[in-house]
Amino acid sequence: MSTLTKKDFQSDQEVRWCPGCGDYAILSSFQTVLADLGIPKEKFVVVSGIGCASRFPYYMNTYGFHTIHGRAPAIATGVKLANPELSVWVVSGDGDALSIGASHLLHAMRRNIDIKVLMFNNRIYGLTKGQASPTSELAKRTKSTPMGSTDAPFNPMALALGANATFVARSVDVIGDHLRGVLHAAAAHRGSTFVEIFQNCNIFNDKAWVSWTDRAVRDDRLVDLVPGEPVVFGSAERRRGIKLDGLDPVLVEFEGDPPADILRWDPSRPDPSLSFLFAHLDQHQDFPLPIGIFRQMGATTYEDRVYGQLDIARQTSGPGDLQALLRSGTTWTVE
Amino acid sequence: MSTLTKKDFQSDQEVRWCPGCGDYAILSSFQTVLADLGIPKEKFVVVSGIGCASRFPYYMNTYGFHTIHGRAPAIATGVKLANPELSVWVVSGDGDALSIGASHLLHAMRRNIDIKVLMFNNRIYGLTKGQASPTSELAKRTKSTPMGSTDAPFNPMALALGANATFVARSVDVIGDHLRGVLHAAAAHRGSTFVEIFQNCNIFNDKAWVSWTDRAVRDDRLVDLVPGEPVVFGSAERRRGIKLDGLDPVLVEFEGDPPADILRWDPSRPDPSLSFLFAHLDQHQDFPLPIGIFRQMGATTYEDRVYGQLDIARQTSGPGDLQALLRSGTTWTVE
Amino acid sequence: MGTEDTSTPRHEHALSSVTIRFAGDSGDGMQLTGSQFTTSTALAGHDLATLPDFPAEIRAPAGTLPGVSGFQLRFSGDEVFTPGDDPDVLVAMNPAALRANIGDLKPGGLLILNDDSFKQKDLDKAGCESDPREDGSLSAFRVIPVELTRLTRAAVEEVGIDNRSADRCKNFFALGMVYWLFERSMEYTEEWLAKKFADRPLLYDANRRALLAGWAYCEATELFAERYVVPRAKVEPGLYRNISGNAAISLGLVAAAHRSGLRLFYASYPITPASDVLHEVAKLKNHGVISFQAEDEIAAVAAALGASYSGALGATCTSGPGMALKAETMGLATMVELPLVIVDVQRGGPSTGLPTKTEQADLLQALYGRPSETPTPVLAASTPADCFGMTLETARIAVKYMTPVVLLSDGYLANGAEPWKVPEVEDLPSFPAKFVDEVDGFLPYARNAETLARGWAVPGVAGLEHRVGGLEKQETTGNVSYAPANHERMIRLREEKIARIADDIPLQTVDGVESGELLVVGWGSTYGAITAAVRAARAEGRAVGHAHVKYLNPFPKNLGEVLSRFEKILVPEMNLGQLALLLRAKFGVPTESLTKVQGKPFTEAEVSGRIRELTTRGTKA
Amino acid sequence: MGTEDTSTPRHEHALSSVTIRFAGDSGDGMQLTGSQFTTSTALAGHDLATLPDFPAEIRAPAGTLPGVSGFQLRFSGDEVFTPGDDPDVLVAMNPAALRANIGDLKPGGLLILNDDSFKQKDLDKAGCESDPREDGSLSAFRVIPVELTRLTRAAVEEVGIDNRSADRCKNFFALGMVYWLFERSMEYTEEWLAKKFADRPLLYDANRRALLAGWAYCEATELFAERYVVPRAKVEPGLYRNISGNAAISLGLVAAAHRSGLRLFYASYPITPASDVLHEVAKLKNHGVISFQAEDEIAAVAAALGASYSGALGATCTSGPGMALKAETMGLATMVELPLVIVDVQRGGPSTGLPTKTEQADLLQALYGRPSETPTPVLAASTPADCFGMTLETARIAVKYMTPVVLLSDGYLANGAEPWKVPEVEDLPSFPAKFVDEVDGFLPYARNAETLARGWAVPGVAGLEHRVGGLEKQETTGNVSYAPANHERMIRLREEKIARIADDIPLQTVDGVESGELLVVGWGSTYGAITAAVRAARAEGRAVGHAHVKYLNPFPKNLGEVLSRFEKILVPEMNLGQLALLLRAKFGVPTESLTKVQGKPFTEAEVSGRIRELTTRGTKA
Ligand SMILES: Cc1ncc(C[n+]2csc(CCOP(=O)(O)OP(=O)(O)O)c2C)c(N)n1
Ligand SMILES: Cc1ncc(C[n+]2csc(CCOP(=O)(O)OP(=O)(O)O)c2C)c(N)n1
Ligand code: SF4
Ligand code: SF4
Ligand SMILES: [Mg+2]
Ligand SMILES: [Mg+2]
Repeated sequence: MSTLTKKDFQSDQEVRWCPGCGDYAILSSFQTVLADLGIPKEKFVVVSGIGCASRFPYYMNTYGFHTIHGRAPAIATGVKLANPELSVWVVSGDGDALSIGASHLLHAMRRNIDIKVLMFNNRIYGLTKGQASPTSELAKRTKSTPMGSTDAPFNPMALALGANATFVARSVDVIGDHLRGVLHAAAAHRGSTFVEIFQNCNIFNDKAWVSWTDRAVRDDRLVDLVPGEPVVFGSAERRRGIKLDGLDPVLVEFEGDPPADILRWDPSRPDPSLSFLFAHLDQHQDFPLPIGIFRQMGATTYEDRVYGQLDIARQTSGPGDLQALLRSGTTWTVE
Repeated sequence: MSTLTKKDFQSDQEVRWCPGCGDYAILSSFQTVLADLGIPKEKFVVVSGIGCASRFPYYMNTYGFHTIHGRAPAIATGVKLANPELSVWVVSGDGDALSIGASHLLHAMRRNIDIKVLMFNNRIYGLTKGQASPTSELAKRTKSTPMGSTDAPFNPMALALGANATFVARSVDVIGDHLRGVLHAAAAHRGSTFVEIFQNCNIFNDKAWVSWTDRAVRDDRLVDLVPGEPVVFGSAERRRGIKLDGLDPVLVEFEGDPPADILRWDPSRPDPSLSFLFAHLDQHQDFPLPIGIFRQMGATTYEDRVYGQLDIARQTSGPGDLQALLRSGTTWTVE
Repeated sequence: MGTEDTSTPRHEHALSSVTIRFAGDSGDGMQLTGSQFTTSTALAGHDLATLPDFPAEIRAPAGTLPGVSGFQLRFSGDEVFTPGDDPDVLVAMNPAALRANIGDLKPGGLLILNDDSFKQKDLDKAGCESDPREDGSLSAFRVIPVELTRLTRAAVEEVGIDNRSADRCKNFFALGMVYWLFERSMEYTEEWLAKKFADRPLLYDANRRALLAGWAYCEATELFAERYVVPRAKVEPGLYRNISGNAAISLGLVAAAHRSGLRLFYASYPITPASDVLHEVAKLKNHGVISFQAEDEIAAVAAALGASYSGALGATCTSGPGMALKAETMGLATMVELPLVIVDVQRGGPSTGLPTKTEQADLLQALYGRPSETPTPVLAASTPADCFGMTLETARIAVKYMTPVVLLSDGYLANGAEPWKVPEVEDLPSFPAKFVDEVDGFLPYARNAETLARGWAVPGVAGLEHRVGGLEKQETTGNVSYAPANHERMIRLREEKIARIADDIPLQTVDGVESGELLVVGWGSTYGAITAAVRAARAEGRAVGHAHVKYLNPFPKNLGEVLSRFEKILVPEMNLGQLALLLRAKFGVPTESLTKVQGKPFTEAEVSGRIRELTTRGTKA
Repeated sequence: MGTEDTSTPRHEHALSSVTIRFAGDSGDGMQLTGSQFTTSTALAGHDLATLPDFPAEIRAPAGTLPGVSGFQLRFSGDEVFTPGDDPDVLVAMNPAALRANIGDLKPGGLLILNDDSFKQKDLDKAGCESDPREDGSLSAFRVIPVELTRLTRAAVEEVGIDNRSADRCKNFFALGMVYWLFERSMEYTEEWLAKKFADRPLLYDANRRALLAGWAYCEATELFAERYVVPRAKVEPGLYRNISGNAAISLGLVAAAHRSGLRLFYASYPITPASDVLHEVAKLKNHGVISFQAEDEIAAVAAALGASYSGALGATCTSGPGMALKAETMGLATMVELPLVIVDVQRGGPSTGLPTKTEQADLLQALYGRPSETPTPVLAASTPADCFGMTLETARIAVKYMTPVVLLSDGYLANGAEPWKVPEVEDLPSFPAKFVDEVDGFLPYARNAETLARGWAVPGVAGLEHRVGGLEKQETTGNVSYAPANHERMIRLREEKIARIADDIPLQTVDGVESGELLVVGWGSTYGAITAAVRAARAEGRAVGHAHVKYLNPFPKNLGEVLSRFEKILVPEMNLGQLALLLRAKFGVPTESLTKVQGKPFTEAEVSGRIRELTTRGTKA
């Protein structure tokens, strides 16, 4: 199985996103990572909702289920529970995951079922040609908001943390190394996994992320949260780290090795508050936007609890005997 | 209008909760508070979903709309948007608000529409006679979970904060003074308002909260978050306060006036992280469960933004002229 | 025929059938009393049918009309088809219970009253203007006032519990009286009490004493002039138990899993009157059953479909409002062609309606409540026990034809119970699921030539990786296709697949005459009332038949022919005429509707009355 | 009659009607080209109908079949009912466009090709095995190959833009050619370019040059042997504009707000092909319109209902999958009796189906897709412009009868356009909403004796405080009631309220003969094809009538009588026979169905063919 390559994960269907769409890069990184995992191809199931992002399963040469708008986390829950051996991935858009599907997503997260939700966030409804999504900025003009959006957007990281997801991370379509790293970590996690991926929709919301992700600014405007590493960023000329003063983040410039008071990133705390704080980091003036692993906490999975009960039931009551079940309760015999 | 009394808010319908149900106390406190607000009775609308809690509107002599399961926040959004003069309250249960209705609740919160959601949390489905709810504890045995619940519960405060609700608070059915105080603050807030009220269902989940709320333990096991006040609790014999060491809460015992390093509660920070941290306070060993006002932050409301656009549109394009509208676009005349 | 022989004077011993109703406050334990009496009656060898009637409120104020809870039971030495129209015996624990139920008691019927509960405040709570015991309003009945409260307290005095606990035993005192009246053995109830109160010996003692005291009181006081003797039913030999519709569905689902070799994945969101299915299934984890309480009905059906995709038997159960929410996912199931069992336990609507009451008004929703052409088999159970077999049948069709299938039950079947001859497992239908295992030439939408079902290829098998989804599928390959001709072909293929199921279900049978003046066509829980009414009409020599349609889509192949053999067609339904609409549309036959939408089942008399209007009395057939 | 007179040789000038189709890659701007030609044609005084045909993908790979985008237009001096079956003229920008459309071009039809796009790689992308220009497959047509790319580049050379931008102008070159061919004025397009590219003068210049060059090229080269002259239509005098179905719905909603004196509260969740209604309404905030993009379809209809409760005109619009999600809330609206407008722009299903294609298969869902008895008026628009009036009518019924009302449109109407005589506001129906203002004796469920509508009491009025909800209501008081008889009464009252609307809608009219051999019964967007076919059949002397049913529930009072006047009934539908089912069920008449479920509208020929099979040719009536 270690012989799988990216190519093995490419289906025979022509990929039909707009030329230049960020989805291509994500697909490519995803295929690369899957080939690396040492998991047989037939164990993967990719479940999606509806949207441009959700066409994803058609292009993966794995088992795939393109379902209906917003319901992928619920369907994936059934897929996983019925066969916990499978590696179940959900691919969703910002509208699919956070608008019509918000409830299913958050319930999957709180249960800590091991499904890995990748949300491609282009801050727009792509497939329906350009309406505001729940991550569109306030005052954004779209087809449905010609005078600017009046809806304050969700913070996807904060939302997932509020639901107690045990793995929460963020990456970027065009930063391939980083994305593959995050996907690897997501694959390794056991439990509810939410990954937001900044994705460019060059047709309806072009350059939504460039002010953070463009090569020219990236080093200064993004900070990568790496478990066990100090929280540092900045171009080689101007290295900075982040420490905390109470709940207030403080920037520290440094040269050479990062000073000791810089926060060493620990996403594994049972209390998600530190992660939550970093989900709001960019609310603080001059602070970069974090990407990387916000939270990564071990906990019993939902499916383990569910199957654990099946085992106990079998141990205490014996394997289900249908005839005995039918005859259970008060019975009488007519001769 | 200042002459309204609690009695004015009592409808002629017989109240039909089980004798001893915590809903009675909440109804009574709510009626008292409404009479105090100086708002004419006819301006109140109480919208509810389905559940025991949701029978609430029938007992209020205001406008009332008992809707369908989980949809009250969405319906209330329409009620409020169509007439922002109204004081719109949503009464919901833990199942209604956080299970089937989670998405609508969270979207109302993120938009910052001024509807006030009161969620009566009895950690059970009351009306359907005793199934697990999304706030039921792990391993809880209910009708639907005879071997114990396998679902990790939501933390309602964390969830609301994750959605950026601008007013988030918690109170208890049987602590009338406190509840009325919180309801007053909720009424005064402009924007999305979420109040969790611990409520006892003496039939299907009796004493769910007593280990925190019982008179005998209350002082030691609850801490009231009061804006501008130090975070202190404990019986007269053993007064304690909470300070922060980084993100770790620390207990400080004291006599007399609280020492200066005890946290002075500020729920008004735009960054909700401090509130979020307190939403997880009881995860830390030996810490009390917070009630009171977790968050109270001023921000432009959704309805103000929506009506603001109507005004601007009218200013820039003139009041809508139907005949002109029908004739707009490219036209030609046939003679 | 289960009705009392009207020529026999009412005070005599021998009755062919008795209907008894227990009525009291929700706190009085009437459902328990009723179910105890039911089991004891079944154990005594009678056929029976029951009808519980809960208040809609969780706990309405004690002593008021909305708080009244009732349980009706009919038993007989003959076959029993309904829980009876009007009771012969009414036990009323308080004035509210009396007021709510007295209108139904048969003239000359026996009325047992708790004499201690007629204080002025009790009468006020019940909204009685005068004391019914004194105002002459009960003169048509044989009234037996019993100081239930005082006598029960006396009976349990020695146990040393407080009055409140003592008063909670008075239903067992009343039950003891009724056991005496019908010469029932109390053994079962004694055993039940022993088990129930195993760790609360005081309560066991008190309740048992109350029970025995009730019996002894009758024995000692000659309160009743006589006891009633109802002959044992002549039923097929075998092992029997009582079963409610909801319990039967739960067993049916687990049985379907055993008989198909699949894991049952049951996903549901609680809703009255379907919740008990979840409660029952959740207890059966040793059968490898996964029961998943979803966050809502959409997630429930979605998870069930996901589980079917993974190779389990996905099933969900709900009531009308929940059905509405499942529509979109059912459409997806139609498109991806995976098995899915959807049970709708219908209740009074529209909207929240009368949530604890029964109705049959979701038939058209089950058939047409989805966008576009989404052909879906629809089945309906006729009696509580029939829910078992029909659930199995629902699952069989779902698995064999790779399709969602709807089973309709209703609140009446859900909570009603009847004796059920426990089947032998080997006699149950067997439909082992076959997963695709042939990698060579695998095509996701290749079909079985006979059933038109596509193959079920389950994740985990190397070489069968494929994609399904809600976009139109290319025939055979299952790839996405927007081609117009392919769409038309697929639309017709899906339609044809469901239509062909008609070849695989029983022909429509007719009870009564095979042709003649009137065919009464029913479906679902009207079975009992129609059967009783049609048999009565036959006894009067009327040329009446009864076709009870258990397969609503597709209809049995011969249904059109059956309809054509009768001059008139009467369709009794607890809706405004939904099956009638379908019969006219599909068979072009005129129909008469008998509709009742009151949250209550038809009485036999209502059906009989209409049959009499539409037929002539002839010679006994 | 809009068809070309077939006795006239094809190369002649005078045509009564022309159908032209522009086809190219999605990136080629065919929709724009089509709509420019449409407006210029309308301005030239022709009647017309259009049919855009988008690819399902956002951007399929350039040059491939799935990427082909088309726009068809028919115009005539007579009334135009359909955008034409087979085009007389086809403009094909690349081999894929040619391949996808050539099958439809009429024999002898004119084919304009971009000769520069037939390189080997273009042929490969389109999957052509040989070059169609050379393999003889185009021999039946008059092929006009034009080096569009080269000529366009040359035309815009002076502007000094890069080749890529130059190539983007080639649709305007082609448009210029077509304008020459039909002697259209280019004035409108020139003005449009000026406006569109006001701040991009280079692009304005380039596109305008391409346009004029296309014209000049034809003028200079004698490429075409002749030009086509189609007479102006003899249409009613007045002010006209083109309007698509979705735009008409938007205007209808805003007009309804004006004519009822209510604020329009429009809540919606984007879905193809309904989203444009949201886009249009959102632009009209100066009319006091609130447009709310909800988190899903459930929230959309829920917010709309909440707004109606507050005294606004609550409206929502969606397509099939979204309709499914609105069912439960529509049931609540029925119970609380508040006005609610629900528009379903139907698309190809089931499930995600063919989301950009048209279909008419949600009729039964609209009628029955809710639990229990939930009678709901259902209306359907027949043409793009008709969407305006029918939207107004939907709102009128909703407000007057305090009920949810469904309006059915479809993808064909949504995107198709036709000239519309702009109405005078004072001629529009006026239905000022009346809120309850009388506090004395106010009862929330007291009814208007004639309409049976309850009063609309809106929050904010002192003394009218009251509660509504989804539980069954007591008659008049609106209090919660579980009483069986009350439930039955309310069920029948709600039914009767909707049934009475039949007294308040137009009688069914018949086009063609008033009685005779065949009645073609249609609904919705089949209007054009049926009208054209029936008129053709009348011209052949066949005794055919056409009843187009715009009110599907309740039906017009005389519909049964109309049906009875004909020997046969033919029901063409883009589904498997849903209206036919209703007609059989409600009127007991046999029906013939003509069904087509291909995501495409009927052609006139398909309907004509079936009419011919079912009728005899007689004397011209
Ligand atoms: C029930 C339902 N409602 C609406 C739609 C229409 N719809 C399809 S995709 C989509 C949103 C797409 O946005 P997003 O999830 O952000 O994905 P993207 O296309 O941007 O990748 C919508 C509204 C649908 N298919 N089904
Ligand atoms: C669509 C739908 N699904 C399910 C139900 C059944 N139902 C009614 S209330 C309820 C949950 C009640 O729990 P909660 O919201 O906690 O309120 P409580 O009764 O505890 O106050 C459920 C599942 C319903 N009425 N409608
Ligand atoms: S519309 Fe946007 S998101 Fe969709 S495929 Fe095109 S570029 Fe990508
Ligand atoms: S069931 Fe519980 S929540 Fe409901 S009314 Fe009774 S005590 Fe209150
Ligand atoms: Mg998106
Ligand atoms: Mg609850």
